[in-house]
Amino acid sequence: MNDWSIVALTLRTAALSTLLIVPPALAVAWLLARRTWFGKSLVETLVALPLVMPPVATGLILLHLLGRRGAIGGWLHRALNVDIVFTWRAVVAAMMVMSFPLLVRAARVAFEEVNPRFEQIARTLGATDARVFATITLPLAARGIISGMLLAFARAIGEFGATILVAGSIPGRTMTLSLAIYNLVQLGRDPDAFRLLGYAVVIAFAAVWIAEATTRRHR
Amino acid sequence: MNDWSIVALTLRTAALSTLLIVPPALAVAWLLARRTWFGKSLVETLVALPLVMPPVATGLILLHLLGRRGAIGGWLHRALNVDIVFTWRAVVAAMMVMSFPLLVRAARVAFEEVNPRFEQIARTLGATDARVFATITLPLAARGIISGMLLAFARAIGEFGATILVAGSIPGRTMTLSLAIYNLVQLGRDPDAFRLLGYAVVIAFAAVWIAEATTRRHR
Amino acid sequence: AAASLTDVMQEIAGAYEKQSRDRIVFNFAGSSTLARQIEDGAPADLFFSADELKMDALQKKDLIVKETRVSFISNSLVIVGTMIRRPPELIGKKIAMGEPSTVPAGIYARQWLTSIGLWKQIEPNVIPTENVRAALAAVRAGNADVAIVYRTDVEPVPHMPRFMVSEGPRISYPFALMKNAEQPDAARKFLAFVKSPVAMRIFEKHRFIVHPFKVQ
Amino acid sequence: MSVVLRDVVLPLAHFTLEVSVAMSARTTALYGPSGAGKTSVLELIAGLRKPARGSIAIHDRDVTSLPPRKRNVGYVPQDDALFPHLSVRQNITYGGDLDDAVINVLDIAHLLDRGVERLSGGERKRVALARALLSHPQVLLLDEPLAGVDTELRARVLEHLVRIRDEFPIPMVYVTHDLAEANVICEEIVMMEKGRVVRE
Amino acid sequence: MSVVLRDVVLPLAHFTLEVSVAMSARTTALYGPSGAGKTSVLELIAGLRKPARGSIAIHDRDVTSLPPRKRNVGYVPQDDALFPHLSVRQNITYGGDLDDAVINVLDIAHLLDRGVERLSGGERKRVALARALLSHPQVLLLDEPLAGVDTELRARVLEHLVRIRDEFPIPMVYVTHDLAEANVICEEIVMMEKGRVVRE
Ligand SMILES: Nc1ncnc2c1ncn2[C@@H]1O[C@H](COP(=O)(O)OP(=O)(O)OP(=O)(O)O)[C@@H](O)[C@H]1O
Ligand SMILES: Nc1ncnc2c1ncn2[C@@H]1O[C@H](COP(=O)(O)OP(=O)(O)OP(=O)(O)O)[C@@H](O)[C@H]1O
Ligand SMILES: [Mg+2]
Ligand SMILES: [Mg+2]
Repeated sequence: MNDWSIVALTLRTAALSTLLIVPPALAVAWLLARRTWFGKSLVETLVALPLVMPPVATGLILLHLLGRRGAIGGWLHRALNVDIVFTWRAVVAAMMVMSFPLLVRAARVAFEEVNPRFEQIARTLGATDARVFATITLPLAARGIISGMLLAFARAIGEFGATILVAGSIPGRTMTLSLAIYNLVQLGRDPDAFRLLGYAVVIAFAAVWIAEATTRRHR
Repeated sequence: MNDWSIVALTLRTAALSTLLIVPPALAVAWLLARRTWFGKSLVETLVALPLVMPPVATGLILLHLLGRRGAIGGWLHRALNVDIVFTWRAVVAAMMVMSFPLLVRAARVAFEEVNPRFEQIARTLGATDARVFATITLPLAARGIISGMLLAFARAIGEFGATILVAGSIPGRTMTLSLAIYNLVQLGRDPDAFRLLGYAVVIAFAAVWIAEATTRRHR
Repeated sequence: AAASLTDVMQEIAGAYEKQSRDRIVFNFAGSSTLARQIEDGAPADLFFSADELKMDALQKKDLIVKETRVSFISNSLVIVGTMIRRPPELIGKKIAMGEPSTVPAGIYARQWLTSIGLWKQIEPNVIPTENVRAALAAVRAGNADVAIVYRTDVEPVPHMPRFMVSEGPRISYPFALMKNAEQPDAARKFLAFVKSPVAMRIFEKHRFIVHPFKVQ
Repeated sequence: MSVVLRDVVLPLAHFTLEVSVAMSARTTALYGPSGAGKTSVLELIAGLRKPARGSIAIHDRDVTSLPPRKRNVGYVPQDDALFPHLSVRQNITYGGDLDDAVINVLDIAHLLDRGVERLSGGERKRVALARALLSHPQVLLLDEPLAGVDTELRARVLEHLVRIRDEFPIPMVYVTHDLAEANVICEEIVMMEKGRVVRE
Repeated sequence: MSVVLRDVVLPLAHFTLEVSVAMSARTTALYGPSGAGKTSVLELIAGLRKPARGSIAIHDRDVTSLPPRKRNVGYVPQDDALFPHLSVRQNITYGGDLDDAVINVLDIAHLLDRGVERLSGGERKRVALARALLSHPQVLLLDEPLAGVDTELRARVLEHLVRIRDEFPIPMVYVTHDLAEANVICEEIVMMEKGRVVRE
């Protein structure tokens, strides 16, 4: 278990989790921004819960759901013979749940700030709702959405509390940077912990830089 | 230590931390949104760090800084005879650090989305920079900023990892909802944990609802 | 395995993998987290706990193979920070320790202090932390006078004064095979290796107290 | 009957718009003082506002409950509403393909690869006009399309609109403040005031 | 000499604006085809764009390096740029106090408590005009202020502008496409084309 494999695992899982939450988060954000419906505040609270709850609680709930005896995990085990808990899939799942609220909020505000006038005009030009969304709403909200993705990605990298419960801290398989740093701190090996922290900082810097470059292009 | 005192402590510290980060977060966000300067990406990365680092690491760094022998804590202890670590002040400090990045990001995007045209026209009408900011930029960015404050508040409520390090888990003094829930979970007292979780959910719902009502008025 | 066993278990596994084709996969976390995971059906073959109570709980739920349960590694508490010669000197000092109802180190410390009749007097000054490391960090930051931690947690040549708790509770590490182990045979082999003299030396190197007479 | 509004009612800030009008000519000018409700009428036809009551028909098809995209209108709004994130070329081809004739008449060939935030006021108007024309509409709704366009160009664009009018059976509803302009291009003038049609 | 631009240079998309002009009359019309650079000249005077070279003086004071807020101009932009989050009243009092005379002439008394998103095109223009007039400017910069304002109102507003011109020593720079309008109000006409002054 060398440094590089930890960094690679962390990058892979954080990137995957960020990409996986984009479609549902955008859908929820759009519904929150552009539609009024019964129970809207409830759904919003529900989405914000992983932020409000201590990570252990989120982790426990996930463990119940995704474990072999849980509702989702049990089904996956029986039907597809896929295990979640204690695999990298659990890492991704924990990251997804914890960063979901950040992306939803960011995307929601971004959608709200898009002037509906442009969407209307696009419709008079014959565009379907899907085309309006893809060519007008989404690009105009891009800055906020990318910023939200950056937040989500950063949060995924830093995710610890829920991950250690559902994914464990298995070197080479589920031990991300955060978990490894925690372990090193526990053992009193601070210099090693700081070395790994350095990698996290470098990743954060790269992510900030990429987000910056992407939004600049979008202006 | 009854439920109510835990809820009150949590609400007080989370609200205070959210209010305290507003001025510096808005200042940083504005500088990031409206100025180009050397080292901008660096500052942005720095701001995002509490998100990327595992909470233990943030907590340890805070403990170093705020402890009686730390740079900030030492000065406060000598000059004002104020202790931070293991008091409610440490709870607030941990919450502030952990939610700061969320508010900065949200406010930054909000400022960027304000059309500079309106600020220009306000200037031709004789408004000083301060007045332009207060009467044009800020209100036009209000929706995004309030949304960011909601995120920050929710994150403060859920904050656990850094808090337990710098503030300890002292019943009646620093034990917030998150810390109490963690404790109950560790003890295997799940029904009690779920009761406290219920309070957290209610608080989240109220916060979402207030944010909603405030932004509606701002349209 | 318990997080406090990370280094030592990895070294033992390294030694084992040199002589066997089996690969050892660890999951390191707090003992109560691990117990939770096992209760929720997480796949595990062996459990190296830092807490007898957690193992008792699993045994009561019939999740472990009773005959395989062994405890031959133990630890003891030390008080570090300011110089303490006799336990009553703790009164009035700010004491950082693991949370006394959930963290094993804290539970042991509380048991010990209760047994010598000091607990009531010092309880108001206790600063509960999430783990041993945080207690140590609190002392270093100057916000606690002393910390009660495991002897394995402090370097052998510290600049800190220390008081060894000799009459404290028995702090032992129970190991056992899980009932629903997926590879019970390989797991038994590794458990046997952990009980071998080679492993003993590694435990000792990491400052654990070994009771070889308990290994049959 | 190209565009018919029957007993259309729409509450506005100070009065309620109540309009019944049949625009049968190929080109109809909508004329009236500021705040009379001209833009509101266009947006009702385009489907961007929903009437409280009444029905709207385009080419004898009842469109009252059709979404804007199925109404086949080419709408040039008063605030040009160019898509801010698209280039001029992407803006005008949003609803249909490029057509050199339109580009030339509107004199926007040199602007095609520009971002729309770097256009002058008159240039924006012409781009908005091109965008509506290229979407092959069945009815053109022009809300002061030549405000801010200089006299010389205005004459040329008007000429082109007349040609469109004569070559294609696209009826036009043309909002203007300029009676002279209305007379050049329109066969019929509808005058509005405070939400009512006062003269046809 | 009210407004003087000396060797002012500003690179634009297709050409470089190069202007030297002294606007000495109380009212100067800036006239020229779309894209000539008229708006750019106003924004240079207002300080919203910085010239690459040259100097700008208002009332014999060099303002080239002054920020917009110290230039004391009343600018009515082509896109009215009303503050979207403020009511009409808050918009027009942003730079100075209410003045009934201005409100009456522009016929906006009934709009005062409205949000600006619920105004018609012509109403917006008038509000923008009121906002600039109420800020007590030393020079008025009007970018097609009457585009989209109906004929009747236009006559009244023009009349009012003439009165302002006669009563106060506020010089005006008036961008327009309408030569007739220019002749009513302006004593001097500056013609621009492709970034140059072609005739004064
Ligand atoms: N969204 C709205 N809600 C309520 N009232 C509105 C709204 N938009 C405009 N109005 C009001 O409705 C009336 C008609 O507006 P409309 O935009 O149709 O006028 P118009 O004839 O196009 O005027 P102009 O020539 O100035 O553009 C005006 O008095 C205006 O203030
Ligand atoms: N931000 C900009 N950067 C570069 N070029 C610009 C920018 N804004 C406008 N232009 C170009 O500069 C030229 C002059 O623009 P300006 O807005 O001054 O014209 P105008 O005379 O006001 O025209 P109109 O009567 O159409 O409003 C135009 O060709 C325009 O495309
Ligand atoms: Mg209108
Ligand atoms: Mg212009």
